[in-house]
Amino acid sequence: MVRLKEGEVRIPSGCAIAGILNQKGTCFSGDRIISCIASMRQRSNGLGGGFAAYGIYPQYEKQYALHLYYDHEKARSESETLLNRNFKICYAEPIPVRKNSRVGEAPLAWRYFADPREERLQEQGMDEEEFMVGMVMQINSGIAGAFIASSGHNMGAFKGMAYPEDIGDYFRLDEYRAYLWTAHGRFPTNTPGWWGGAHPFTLLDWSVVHNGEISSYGSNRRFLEMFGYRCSLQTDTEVIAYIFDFLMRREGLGLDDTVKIIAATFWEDMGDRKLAWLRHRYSSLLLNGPFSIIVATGNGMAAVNDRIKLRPLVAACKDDFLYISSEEAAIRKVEPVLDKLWSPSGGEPVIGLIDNKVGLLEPKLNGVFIRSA
Amino acid sequence: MALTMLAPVFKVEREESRCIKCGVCVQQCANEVHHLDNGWMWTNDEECVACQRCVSLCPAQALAIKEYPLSFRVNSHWTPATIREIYAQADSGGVLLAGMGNPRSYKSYFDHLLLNASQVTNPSIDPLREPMELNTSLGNKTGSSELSEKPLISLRLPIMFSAMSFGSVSLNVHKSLSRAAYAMGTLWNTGEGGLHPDLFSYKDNAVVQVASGRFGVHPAYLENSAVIEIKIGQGAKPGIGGHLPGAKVSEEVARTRMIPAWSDAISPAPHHDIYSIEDLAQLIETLKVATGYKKPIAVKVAAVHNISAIASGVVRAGADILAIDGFRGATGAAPMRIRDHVGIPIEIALAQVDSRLRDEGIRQQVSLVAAGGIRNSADVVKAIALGADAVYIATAALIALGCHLCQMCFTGKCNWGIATTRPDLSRRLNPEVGAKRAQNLLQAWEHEIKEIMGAMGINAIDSLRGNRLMLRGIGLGPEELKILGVKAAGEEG
Amino acid sequence: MRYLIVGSGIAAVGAVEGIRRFDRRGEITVLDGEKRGAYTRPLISYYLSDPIHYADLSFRPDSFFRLNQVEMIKARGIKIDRRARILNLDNGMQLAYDRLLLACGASPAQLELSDLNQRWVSNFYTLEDVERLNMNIREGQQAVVIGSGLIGVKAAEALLKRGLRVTLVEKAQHILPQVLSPTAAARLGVYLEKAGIKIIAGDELAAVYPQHRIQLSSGTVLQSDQLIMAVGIRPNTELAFSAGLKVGKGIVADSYLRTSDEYIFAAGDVIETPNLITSNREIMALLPHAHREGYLAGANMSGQTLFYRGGVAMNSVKLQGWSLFAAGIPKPGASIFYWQEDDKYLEIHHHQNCLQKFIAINLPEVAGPLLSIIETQLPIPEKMWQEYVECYPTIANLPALYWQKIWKGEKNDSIEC
Amino acid sequence: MKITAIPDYCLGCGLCRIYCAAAHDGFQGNVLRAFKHGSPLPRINLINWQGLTYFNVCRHCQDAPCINACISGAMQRDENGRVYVDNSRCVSCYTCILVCPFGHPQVSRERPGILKCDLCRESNREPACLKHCPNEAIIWDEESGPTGSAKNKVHGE
Repeated sequence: MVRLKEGEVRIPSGCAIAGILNQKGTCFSGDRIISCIASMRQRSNGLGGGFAAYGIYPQYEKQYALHLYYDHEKARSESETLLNRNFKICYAEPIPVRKNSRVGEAPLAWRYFADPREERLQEQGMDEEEFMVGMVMQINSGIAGAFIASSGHNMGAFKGMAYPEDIGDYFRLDEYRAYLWTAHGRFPTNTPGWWGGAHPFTLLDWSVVHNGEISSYGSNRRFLEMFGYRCSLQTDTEVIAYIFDFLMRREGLGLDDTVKIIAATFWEDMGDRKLAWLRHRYSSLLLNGPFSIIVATGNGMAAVNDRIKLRPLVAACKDDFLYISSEEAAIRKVEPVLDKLWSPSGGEPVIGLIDNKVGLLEPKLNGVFIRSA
Repeated sequence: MALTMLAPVFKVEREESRCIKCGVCVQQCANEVHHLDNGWMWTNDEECVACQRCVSLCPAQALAIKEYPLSFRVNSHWTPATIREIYAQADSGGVLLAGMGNPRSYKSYFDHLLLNASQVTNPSIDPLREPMELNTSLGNKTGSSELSEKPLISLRLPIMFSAMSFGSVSLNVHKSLSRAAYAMGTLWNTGEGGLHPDLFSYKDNAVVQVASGRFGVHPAYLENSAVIEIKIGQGAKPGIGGHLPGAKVSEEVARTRMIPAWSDAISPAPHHDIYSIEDLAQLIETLKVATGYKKPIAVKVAAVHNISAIASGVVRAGADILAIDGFRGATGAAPMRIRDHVGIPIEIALAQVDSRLRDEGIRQQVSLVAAGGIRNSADVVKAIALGADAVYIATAALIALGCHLCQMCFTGKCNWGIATTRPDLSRRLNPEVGAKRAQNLLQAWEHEIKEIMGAMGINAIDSLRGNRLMLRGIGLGPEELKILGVKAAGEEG
Repeated sequence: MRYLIVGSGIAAVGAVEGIRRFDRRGEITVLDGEKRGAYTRPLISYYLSDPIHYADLSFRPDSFFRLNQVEMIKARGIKIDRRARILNLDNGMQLAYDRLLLACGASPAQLELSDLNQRWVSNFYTLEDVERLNMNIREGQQAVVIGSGLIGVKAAEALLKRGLRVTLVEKAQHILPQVLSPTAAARLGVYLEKAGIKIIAGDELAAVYPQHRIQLSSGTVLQSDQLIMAVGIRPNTELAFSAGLKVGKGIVADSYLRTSDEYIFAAGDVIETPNLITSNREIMALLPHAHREGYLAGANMSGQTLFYRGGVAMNSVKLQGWSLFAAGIPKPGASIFYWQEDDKYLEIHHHQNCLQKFIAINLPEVAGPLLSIIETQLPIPEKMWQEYVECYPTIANLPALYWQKIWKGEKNDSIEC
Repeated sequence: MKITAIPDYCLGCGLCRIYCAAAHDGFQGNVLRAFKHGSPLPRINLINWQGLTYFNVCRHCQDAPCINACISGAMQRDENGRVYVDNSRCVSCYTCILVCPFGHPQVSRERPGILKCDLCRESNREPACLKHCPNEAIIWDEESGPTGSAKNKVHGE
């Protein structure tokens, strides 16, 4: 049987998602998120699991932390040549793993802490981030057998083809401490034999875990392609990550506006001229179909449902912690007693920010639909 | 004149045992096919165009129209139609005229595209329970904020009535379509025949055309509109001008067009102030200045071989809306050879143009309107998935009003009161009825589109636009699939 | 408000409708002097021709007076006390009224001849007349009808139908002198003679002898088993006259149908009706007028001020299968247009831009519009009538000015009917 | 209660007359049966005037002269305001024909009595003319409420 890779075919999937944030920025071990996502085992089928962790590399805070997967050594040498040409690599190592019998054939996983070479930036006339996006696109679609799992600062994505708790064990996440964790358990309807396809999807500091299927994928993708994004993975989640990057970084929109684009207000409820304008202008970025997503970046996370809430999403607070999950039970598993628990409406975002930390998650909110603690 | 060799094309069959000699057929046939002489009914089959008016109105169901049983020896190269055309030209020495759209059996790409639906992994949506948005906005969407927003037109559904000039069609057609457009929150199009003052009240739903003849163009015309459309060409006759015979230029038509009554109204083939793309840019800018940058400017072109390059040029010339009319687009009158042999299908042109504009990164500057042979809501959905923002319908709208596609619009003797300005005939289209029927058609299509979208799990038409993953080709070759940008049926992804 | 109506004929019915249109509560009392209750007089000839078929002679359903809350009293009025506003009845009762309507109708006119008081001589005016005739006539008898007004010709027709041999005697030079022109009468005369009615015009009854013999002025002596007197009518003005109200040929009522007493109104055959065309006041004993007068009088009694312009003479009668329609009065100096085809005939009198009179035989469809043109005195150029009779005079071909009035009127609703 | 036709949209096709004729006299709307086995008469006249066709039909007048002039009480108004003729009472005096300013009532060809529009009250359905007008030119006239009698305006008031 020919095992198709993610990207060679589009795979619909159901999923579990979870996120835990300490709003004071205090770091905590990955145990909790593993326990949380593991409790939703029935929502996955062992064909994908992953985590994003923010705050895990304080010693390389200024560098881009690149997580790369290689199918083979050739891919590594090709990629490293390219990296060396474009980056000053401060440190590189294989990502430490723990043997786990329930994790199948794993790719080589490496991590690099790197700064883009100034001369390359000048050559290409790009800012750092644009350059980074270009690099990611280049490696992911240009080098066979290589894949960038994450590329942000002080963060990393750990994902693979197994139940999420096994992935967590494999990557020894109990040994990492982060102030923000997101996790994903996947139920794809096919058997993609490739780790790159698992969630979270990341770009720069963005990571996205996603439960759902985006029927508007074709429209979203063709719109993004006009702006240089190449959706090599053919997965909805990739598109969501790019949409956040496009709207918030490139177009400079706030989170509220971004949410109002991907989960737009219905025309019949549209009172606000600005919202209408956003819809007119970015109508192709409406995410249509069932989804619940958690988008994380260095200074917090935001969760949002599709506008008619076709997928589950619950949120809860306890002290400084914000929990988001597909199921209430998963939150109760790690925090039985909660200050507050609620189920956000369709299109109504839950946003958790880290106090006094500047980052891309800049809500510019009027406070009406923010419902985090 | 010597003997004509043209035999009748149709034969009127009257079932004598049913005919009650009421004379309705006699009274209704503008072609004077039926006659009642002293209780004897007879027909002049030569004049019959198979418009079916008599059949529809006969209270005794006594009439049937059949093909005239004239058998030439079978010859698949020299078909009966070919032979007849030669007879006709040998009789008249003239160009063959034809009405409505290309009737030939070219491949219809719409019929080779299949739509997708949701199963299990994502839920289909029930349009009766959940909101289902067909709202569509047309115009340049590159404004940097709501304050710098370029003029946009919002439609309730992505279907508009295409250009048909007053003169080529009756005022009652315009009244019907304008009222239906108003009721359905969409646009209708004046065509190049000017805007009758009675219809100024429908200005918010009117697309007014500026065409090569400049008929009826004056400040109030431009002002009383939602969109101004520069017509470069139309699908039925790319590269050809228009000719409204003097007989159709009634006083009312003349006043509206600002030309002398009963004189021929000739639209030149080109605009004589547009000999190149930069001239178009000037005209676009002129119209924008004239209307205070408050209205989107549309440009309508026929789908020809290098349509994508033309489209790119038109967008860069400042058009906010680009309407592309495929080779099945209809007309009141066109030389038959042009109608049947010039241009390319709208599906191909649309796919090509959408891809090209995206490649060039200028797709956001313009809204694409597909026209020419859209027959039903599935065609609409397919056109939008191929990349259109909206579609224009005209033939379908006329059929809704009663057109039976006899294709004899240019005679001015339309028995259904559509393609005529004769008061006794145009009276046959009661705008109350026409508006209701046209509105019903749009409503029906709206429901169907919602059903289709719901099945796809999509609740806003925005998410269908250019979403070619929702299409699969069937019976198409690799080259055609590539041009259309769709995968073959059975192909995953 | 107490309304008292003397008479129970068409005018009374109209009056009840007129009152009730505006006053749902007032007390209405109707004096019914007929022994048999209210009935419609024009039907008596039909009754005679076919007593079984035409047994029902009522004008409105039996429930009409009850539903309109009308008190019916079988009595005649004999004296009005105008000061006290009291009407004395022949049964000794006294009725007080606030508004009194005199709708006492008319009686047959009598010739100044002796010996009229014979069993075989009868009037043709009331149901009693006809019932008596019904018992006396035998098939094959000879009947002579004196007077060829509408009553006379309908009586002649009915008798013919019953199998009598009928002679119609008319004083004027042709039959139906009030209705037809000599030309039209001649056509009709020929037809009636063919049907079996002998016509003697320009002659009148001079003497009546016993043994069923009569003599005419010309000296002709006729055998007559039944002699029917139909020489016109005379309004029943006695009650009004004795009360001191102004009376001419009939009771004089103003344009609001009010008599010289402000509390007393009059309507129907008993009054002088203004002729719309000539403005002369004349006795116009016509059912449509009686109803209209009654209706307007009733409305005005209830406090309205509806103006009555009057009417024109008009007749419609079906005689032996021919339908005759005529209206208006001939004027000297009028241009007359004729049209005829088979048994159809049309005659139009035009004078001073207006239609004055028309006669239509077997041409029913144009009758209504032509009457309406006369009544409204719609100015129509003579030329149009010329054209009208030159082409086939159908309803569709009527002068455009008429249709213009009709269609324009319809738009602003000024002419409903 | 009356029907009228908008002259601007009346085609003059005459279908109203055909369906009217077939709707009465027991043909129950069956055109073929009516015209093949009978000689039905319509109660509608179409008048051509200045290039337009006018639909001449009973107005069911508020103060109907035909009812008031009927000598036998055959002409009546029903509870819905429809003026109809009870031909069993009609004596064919044709006074109604004479007093109708629109020339509406017609002589019945088949039997004694007259023909007039009764808004298809017998069938208790929508008037056949209105139902079958191919251009919906025939409509209920909503505006003609009880505005009184024009005869009043013509002859009185």
